[in-house]
Amino acid sequence: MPVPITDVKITILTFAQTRTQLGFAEKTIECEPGETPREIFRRLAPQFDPGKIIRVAVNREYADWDQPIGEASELALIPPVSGG
Amino acid sequence: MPVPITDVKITILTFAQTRTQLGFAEKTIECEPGETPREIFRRLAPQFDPGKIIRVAVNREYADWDQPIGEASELALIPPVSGG
Amino acid sequence: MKTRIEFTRAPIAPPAPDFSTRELGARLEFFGIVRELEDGKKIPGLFYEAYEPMARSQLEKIFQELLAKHPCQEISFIHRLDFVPVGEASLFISVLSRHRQAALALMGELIDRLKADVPIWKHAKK
Amino acid sequence: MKTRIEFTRAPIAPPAPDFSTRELGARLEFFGIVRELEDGKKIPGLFYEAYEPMARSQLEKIFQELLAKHPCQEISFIHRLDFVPVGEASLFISVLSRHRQAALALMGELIDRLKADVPIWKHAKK
Repeated sequence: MPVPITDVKITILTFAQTRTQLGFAEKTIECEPGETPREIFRRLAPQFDPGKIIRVAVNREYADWDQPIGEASELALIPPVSGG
Repeated sequence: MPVPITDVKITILTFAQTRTQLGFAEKTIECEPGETPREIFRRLAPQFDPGKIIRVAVNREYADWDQPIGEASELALIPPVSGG
Repeated sequence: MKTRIEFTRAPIAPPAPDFSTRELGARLEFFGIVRELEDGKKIPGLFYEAYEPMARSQLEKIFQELLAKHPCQEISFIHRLDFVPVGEASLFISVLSRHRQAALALMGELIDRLKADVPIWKHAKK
Repeated sequence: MKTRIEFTRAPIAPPAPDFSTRELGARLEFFGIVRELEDGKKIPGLFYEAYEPMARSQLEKIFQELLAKHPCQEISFIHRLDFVPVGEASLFISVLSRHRQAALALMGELIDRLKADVPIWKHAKK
């Protein structure tokens, strides 16, 4: 008997120009563990294209746009950094 | 008619271990412009051998042991430096 | 090995160095200062924001990588956030080590890594 | 381009940085600290002596050579002489520049040149 897929609550964070592009700083949504960051953002903001410049962090680590998020609880858009 | 060779007064300075080796910190002596630092020190301290380690400074610039001193007024022994 | 990471909204006050091991021969400090011209325009200052928990974990990871290559005894890292006026420090890093070469090498690579991978951003406008 | 050379018999007091051009993005400071062990033996401190006029002219020459390779706006150099206790600075160098790379490169080469060519000596005993 297949185990039912349980949705996970995930917090989405945006920074710098991605905050303006997406129109929010933080949002909590439900996702499936099999979803990838790319799929989640496509669903959340169909007009948004990370291109090759914007990275994604899953649980505060740089991650692959096309790797399922699993049990992650935090997803963040990381536009090119400019600290220092 | 040859110009007579006038002796020049030159101050000799020693530092670090060369001060112990030569037994003085500063001494003013008379030299001929044609003398080289090597000849001056051979005359002043026959037992002293600069070897390849001790450099000589003429008028506060590193100089050649075998270059005549000319009108220089200061001659210094520069053992390996260790500032910092 | 001691490391310290601080994000502050106040002017940066460099910590007093700790030479208690008495075996540290070199202390290197870097201040990143806000310049008056940004992309050719005069500005009063810059705004900085950070994804702070990730910035901390990235920095810790970078510190460990760099310390394995360049033996140093202490790294202090302070980044100011929000508005930083022109002429004031947005960044302070100090490195203590036995020998200067390790401190200089670590400092250079740390700033390069900061500017490539640590989620901190500057803006001319809030 | 501003350069400053100081020899002092008192504890080193780093000069306040001058950012009046408002175009200097990087300030790098190096402190050389007297370590407790010299050639494996515990010491209370080190004695430093310098051939001061030659050290100054050598340093000026080295500064000009290095500034031609690594554009920086200011170098301050302070060396302490006579007795320097363990844990205190015998050397302070600060470099101000537009960009960090020039300051880091200049600092590294300056200390190398200091240790090779500038007539300053340390001794365990007076």
